Amino acid sequence: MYSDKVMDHFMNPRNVGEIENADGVGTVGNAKCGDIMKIYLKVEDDVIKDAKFKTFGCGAAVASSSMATELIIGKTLDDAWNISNKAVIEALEGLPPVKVHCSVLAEDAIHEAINDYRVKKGLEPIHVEHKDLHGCEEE
Amino acid sequence: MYSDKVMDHFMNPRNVGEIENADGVGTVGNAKCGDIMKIYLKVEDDVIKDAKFKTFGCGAAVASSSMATELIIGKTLDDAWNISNKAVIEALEGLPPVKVHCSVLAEDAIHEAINDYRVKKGLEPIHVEHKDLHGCEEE
Amino acid sequence: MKRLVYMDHAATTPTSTEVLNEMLPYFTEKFGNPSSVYSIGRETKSAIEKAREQVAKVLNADTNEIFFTGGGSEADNWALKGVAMANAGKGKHIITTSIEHHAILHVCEYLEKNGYKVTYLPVDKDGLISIDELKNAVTDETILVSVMFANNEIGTIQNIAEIGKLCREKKVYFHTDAVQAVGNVPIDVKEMNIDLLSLSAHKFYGPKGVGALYIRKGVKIQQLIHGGGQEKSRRAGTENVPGIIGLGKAIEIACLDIQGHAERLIKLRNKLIEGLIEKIPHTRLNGHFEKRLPGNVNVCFEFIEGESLLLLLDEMGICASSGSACSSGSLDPSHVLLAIGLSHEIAHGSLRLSLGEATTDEDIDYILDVLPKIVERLRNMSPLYEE
Amino acid sequence: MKRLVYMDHAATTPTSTEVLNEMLPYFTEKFGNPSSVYSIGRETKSAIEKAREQVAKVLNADTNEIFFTGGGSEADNWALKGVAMANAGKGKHIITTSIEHHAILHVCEYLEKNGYKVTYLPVDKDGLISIDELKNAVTDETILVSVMFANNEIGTIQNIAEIGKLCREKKVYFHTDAVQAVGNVPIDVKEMNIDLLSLSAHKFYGPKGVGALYIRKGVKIQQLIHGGGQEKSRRAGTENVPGIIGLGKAIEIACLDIQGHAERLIKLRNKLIEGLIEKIPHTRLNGHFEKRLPGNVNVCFEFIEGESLLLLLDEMGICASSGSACSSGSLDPSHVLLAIGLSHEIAHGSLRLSLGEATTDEDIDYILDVLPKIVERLRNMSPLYEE
Ligand SMILES: Cc1ncc(COP(=O)(O)O)c(C=O)c1O
Ligand SMILES: Cc1ncc(COP(=O)(O)O)c(C=O)c1O
Ligand code: FES
Ligand code: FES
Repeated sequence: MYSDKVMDHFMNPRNVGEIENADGVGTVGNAKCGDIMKIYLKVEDDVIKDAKFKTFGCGAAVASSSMATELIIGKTLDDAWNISNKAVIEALEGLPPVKVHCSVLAEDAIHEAINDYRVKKGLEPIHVEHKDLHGCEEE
Repeated sequence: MYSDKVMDHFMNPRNVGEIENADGVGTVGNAKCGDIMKIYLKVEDDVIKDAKFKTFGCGAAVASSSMATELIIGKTLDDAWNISNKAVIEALEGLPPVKVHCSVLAEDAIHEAINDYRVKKGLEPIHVEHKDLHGCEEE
Repeated sequence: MKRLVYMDHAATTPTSTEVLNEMLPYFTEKFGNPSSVYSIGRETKSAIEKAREQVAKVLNADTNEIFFTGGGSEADNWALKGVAMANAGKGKHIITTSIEHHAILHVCEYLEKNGYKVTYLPVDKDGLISIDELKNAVTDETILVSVMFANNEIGTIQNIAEIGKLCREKKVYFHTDAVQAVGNVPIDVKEMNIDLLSLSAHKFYGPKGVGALYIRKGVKIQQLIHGGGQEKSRRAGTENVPGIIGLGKAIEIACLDIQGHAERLIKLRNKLIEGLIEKIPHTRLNGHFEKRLPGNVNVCFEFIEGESLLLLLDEMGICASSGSACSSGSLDPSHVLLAIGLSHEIAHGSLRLSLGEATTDEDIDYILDVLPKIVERLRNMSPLYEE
Repeated sequence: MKRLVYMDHAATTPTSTEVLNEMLPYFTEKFGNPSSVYSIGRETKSAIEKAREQVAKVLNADTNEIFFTGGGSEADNWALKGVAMANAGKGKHIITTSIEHHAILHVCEYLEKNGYKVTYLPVDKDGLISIDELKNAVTDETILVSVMFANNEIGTIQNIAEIGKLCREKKVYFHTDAVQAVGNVPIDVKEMNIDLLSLSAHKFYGPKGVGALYIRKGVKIQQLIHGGGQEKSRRAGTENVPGIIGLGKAIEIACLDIQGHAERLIKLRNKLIEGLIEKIPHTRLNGHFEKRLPGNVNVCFEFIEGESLLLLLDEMGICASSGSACSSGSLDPSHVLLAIGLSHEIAHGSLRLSLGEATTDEDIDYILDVLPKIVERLRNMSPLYEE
């Protein structure tokens, strides 16, 4: 079902954990729906120096978090913002159709984390249209 | 499906054929329904000296004709009249339920042949209620 | 051992060793439920998808248009009831033929009891429907035309491409019961404008109890078996994994060289037909002479009855079938034989010999030797026959 | 080779070698169509009848009350739709439970769309329905009660005899989906007053794609699959001969020593349950502790999600299943877990380990060694878990 890349990132996830005193934290998803993703950022000079994640969710959600943190580390905030779920899927060498929403979760978590950083810095959060993940109502 | 006895009487039917100048002939069944049985009798002193048959029909019909002729040869007409399809079935060591009507055909053919004999002799035919074989309309 | 000449390939075929070998691992080792996440489940899942590709390829369909069922009858039931129920809003009229298999006819009767109107097209003496009659039968209420690809008794092959074209023009769905055709006649659902097609594995050297329904993308159809999410939530039930693998392999083999297979059988078939007609007086061939399944021989011998014939043939090791149905409690002989205009009397003396992979030239010689004697023997016993 | 510990016997079981060997001749040699007159057809016919006896014996039914189908789902569909349609004259109300398999629930939804009223009885925290609630639910319109014998997810076994008795008193038909129960719990349809019962071979070491419906004599039911005269004209389609033979043999073996089988599994099961609860904090057992399938373990581990758990278990060679269904596109976790009162969050962390013939004491030790580490690892990755 999953590509080798997905399985690799699921079995050996990169950047699991928390960052103490993170500069930005984004949490998306909902335990009720079976998925919560939390991304922590360490930012220096508008560049993401480090990122970590914690995820409650399926294999694809874990792999997407792992890959997403890999992709954004070292990137400017602007570049990181533009990393879409498509990029995550590509880097993972594909996801089954029913698993696409797991990668969307990763994109959303990055956006949340960056906006959290912006708000902490006194900047306006960038407006995002949340993609309707799967009709799972937030409580 | 058939007992060994039925198969024996089907494979090696006794008394197949016609009797020239038979004393009594009975024909029952209907080609449209897939079954016709014709029984020929040779009668002396109210005793059946010989019987032969011709049958167009299934294996059970052939075996029933064969067995029925066996059973009536040597019997008085009265005794032969009372040979029921049950007796034929018993002598054949059983027939499948859907094949019971084939033995009824044999009983009927005997009755027809005996009545034909009676009429030729100027006697009243014995009234018989024909069992409704299988709802197959006579033409 | 008694010689065995199996001449009833239209009733069922043995599962070929090659097919069985393909199936075997899926009973005991690769037994995982295809819906499962773990590897032995994923393995059976992809094996099923491979079988789906094998079927799709042969029919020129897309893989997501193939749905596995528990046999040909289920596929037929699903096609007719499913389309009828899902399209009742558009109309409640269905057109079929008078020579369909009971898996179609009895469903039509069921639908008639439930408010649908069914037109049963007649056939000519060769078993063919008339395209004009079909055209005239279509009304605004018509939602489905179901015409069998090839008849199981008399072997007649309909002009499917023409029927498909007409249905597409008239915008009514076209289903064909191709249970007898698959593996014997080339089929192209796109070119022939077929919307739904039923098939059954045991007719082409696959296992019994598994079939498939082709449903063209976009066709509105209800489920027949509700439940789990198998077959894209359109046919519930844990997949018959070995059966499906067997179906896939069998259809692949059957269609590798369909032309060569047909040519070989047609030669044997024609020898048999000609031999029988020559050797046995009062014999007639049923079905179309050319538009005919390669392995089908169906003849009537006057003055004798089918079951007796079958029993004597069985004694000689020849397995065959008959359209005489007195034995089954129903007294009418085959509806197909009556539909082509035979009288009851004659229809009772019908014999179907259906050839297949195993049939050899010697088998044909053997039958041509044995059968005339058997017919003669029964005729001598028949009150209808006068020499 | 990687160690393989198959703990998903509730999803499907391998076909046992003994069963497969019984089936094999019916693919290639004894392949005759059971409807045929000749000997190789009669031979398969009597083999089917023998299988029917094997099933009847185990259920304490009569042979003419057993009908073979293409699986458990078909049997469930047939029972519900067949009884609903045939008895609509009497009423259009059906009673079932909220924890049935989808092969029942989705049929009920279908029937609701077609004018029937369905009552879904709730269950208590252990998964049991209340007899009083059932009694109150029965109205003059009620024609059928369908309550599963044992639940496939949490293993809870209902008080079937009590339900049967009530239904008989109230004169409504009682159907039970016994797909999980057969081979694990003794069943007596007469004593338990069961009118209809579904079963499926692949759950008791028989082949996939074949099942049976027990229909008590006199029960009014319509056909689901129309067509040929097979199964006494009640279920059309060429019989899946090897499958039916396999079903018969498998049910015979499974019920030879059902007591011994159950005792062995219960011991292993309880060791596993106790070990997991002891070793893994925040673990709860789902389902009734005693009225439970011998091989069923169903637990929830808080803070983690099922699919991840299954993937890591698979990496360790352990095959299991989960009631978390996010992966399948539907986002609600198992309706059964919700029905026993679990919150969505907790239900997503459910794990079903189902033991069977092959399960050994070492397997249990292995799981008790491996599983705590896996749960720990996922919890460490979970944003919900605070040590
Ligand atoms: C309780 C229950 N009912 C019905 C079914 C359906 O059986 P099958 O998958 O054989 O159609 C299953 C198993 O899948 C089951 O566990
Ligand atoms: C033309 C035709 N349709 C349908 C069927 C039914 O297929 P099955 O017996 O596999 O259900 C058959 C064979 O029995 C057939 O010959
Ligand atoms: S004559 Fe009709 S079945 Fe025997
Ligand atoms: S988090 Fe829902 S399926 Fe991946």
